[in-house]
Amino acid sequence: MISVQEADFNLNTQYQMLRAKDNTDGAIVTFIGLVRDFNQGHDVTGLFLEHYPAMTAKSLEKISDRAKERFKVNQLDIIHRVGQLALGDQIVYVGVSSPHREEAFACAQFVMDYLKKEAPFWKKETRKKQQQDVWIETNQKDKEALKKWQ
Amino acid sequence: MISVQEADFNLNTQYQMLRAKDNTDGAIVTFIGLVRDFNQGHDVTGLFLEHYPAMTAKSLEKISDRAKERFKVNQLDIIHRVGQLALGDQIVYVGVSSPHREEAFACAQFVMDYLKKEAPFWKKETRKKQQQDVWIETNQKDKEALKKWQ
Amino acid sequence: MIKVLFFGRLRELLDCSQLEITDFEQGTIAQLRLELANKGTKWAEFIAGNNALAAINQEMVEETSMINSGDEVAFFPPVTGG
Amino acid sequence: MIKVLFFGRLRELLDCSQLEITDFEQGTIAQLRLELANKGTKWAEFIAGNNALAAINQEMVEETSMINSGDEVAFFPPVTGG
Repeated sequence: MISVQEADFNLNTQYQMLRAKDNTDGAIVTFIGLVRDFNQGHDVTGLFLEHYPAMTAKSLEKISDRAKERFKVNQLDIIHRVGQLALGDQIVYVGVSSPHREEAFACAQFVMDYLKKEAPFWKKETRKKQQQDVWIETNQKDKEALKKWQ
Repeated sequence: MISVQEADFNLNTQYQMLRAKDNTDGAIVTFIGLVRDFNQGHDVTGLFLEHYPAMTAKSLEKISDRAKERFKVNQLDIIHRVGQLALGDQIVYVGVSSPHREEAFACAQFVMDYLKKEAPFWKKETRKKQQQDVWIETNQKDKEALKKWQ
Repeated sequence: MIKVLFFGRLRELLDCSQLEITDFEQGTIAQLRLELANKGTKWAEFIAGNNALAAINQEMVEETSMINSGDEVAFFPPVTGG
Repeated sequence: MIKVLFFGRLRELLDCSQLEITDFEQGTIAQLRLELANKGTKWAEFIAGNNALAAINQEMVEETSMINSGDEVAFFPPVTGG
């Protein structure tokens, strides 16, 4: 399941979907990304998530397909939110079920690493004084994260 | 938070505890281990989890301390169940919050790898015919999983 | 005719979210960058740079990828979702 | 006096979950294994082997670790939790 949405999501609902009575499931890994305070002391109020609507779901599906080809997983779900978010809000969810924990962990990390490199979302930090809104820069770690999969 | 208990746990409750309004939290990783069917076709009904009561919490605390020393995480919670469990039941929970996803993923994996090597729990697969109950063997992958942390 | 979209910081810098090039027949991403660079100083500065990634029909592409009439091309900064 | 505990498959194989050795003063885990091996065939077979891990006072230990009077020693198979 892949979804790009403005609405919030609920981990419990997602988890119930993952625990779909497959007796070969031994491991479930979930990742949730939250809006955090990137620049302390700048009166950060939250983030605006811009995206490229025609491309986002397509891009996440491609990442999901590659992940499922590479790792032995039973289910893989991805949700990414767009629009205005406040500090502490949920941004992204990745949920994986698999017979083995190694595959579940690796699959969730693989999805996040590629999402951070390829999925067309852009974060703008919103501040109390509107004119100071600042686009978040890519960080070097995210650029290098893909190396481990190559 | 570390707990060894017979009672089931609830991911949603745990997640709410992890999202404790720390604005530096950017990533939450949860791992849940489930009772899976190890030996298909043997009328597996579940698992009995034996443990060494005086040692289990102590052992998990040691693993948790080592993990917190090594990874920059804000919170780390571990729950491990004992006693009789049915197919599909939850066995173990690891929840991590951290500013960065790499640290959150690594910390959860580190805890699971050491738990599988050091924490005094033993699984016995229970079958329909009581006399056929079978102790689960350690697998080679779990023995080798620690290498990546050394 | 091709449609060209801009996103994120790039959209703001160029003050343009979308434009159409009616007389575009066929060419590479690199060629389209050169053509867009003629639109002014900011265009020359921001479109030519390595920091504008490119997609054709919603797929990330290389500099040598061919654009055909009818395609939707997009330029955008390195992504920062997740 | 020391207390010795057995867990999991080992407890079942030895048909013993706990015993006390009253005249034990001091010695290594390896020495205790030898002493227990004298209790019979099964003991010789299962306690001597590498597949019985050892703990002293709830901490995993090595073969050369010293046991002192009053300690709680445990032997058990490789763990399989998680």
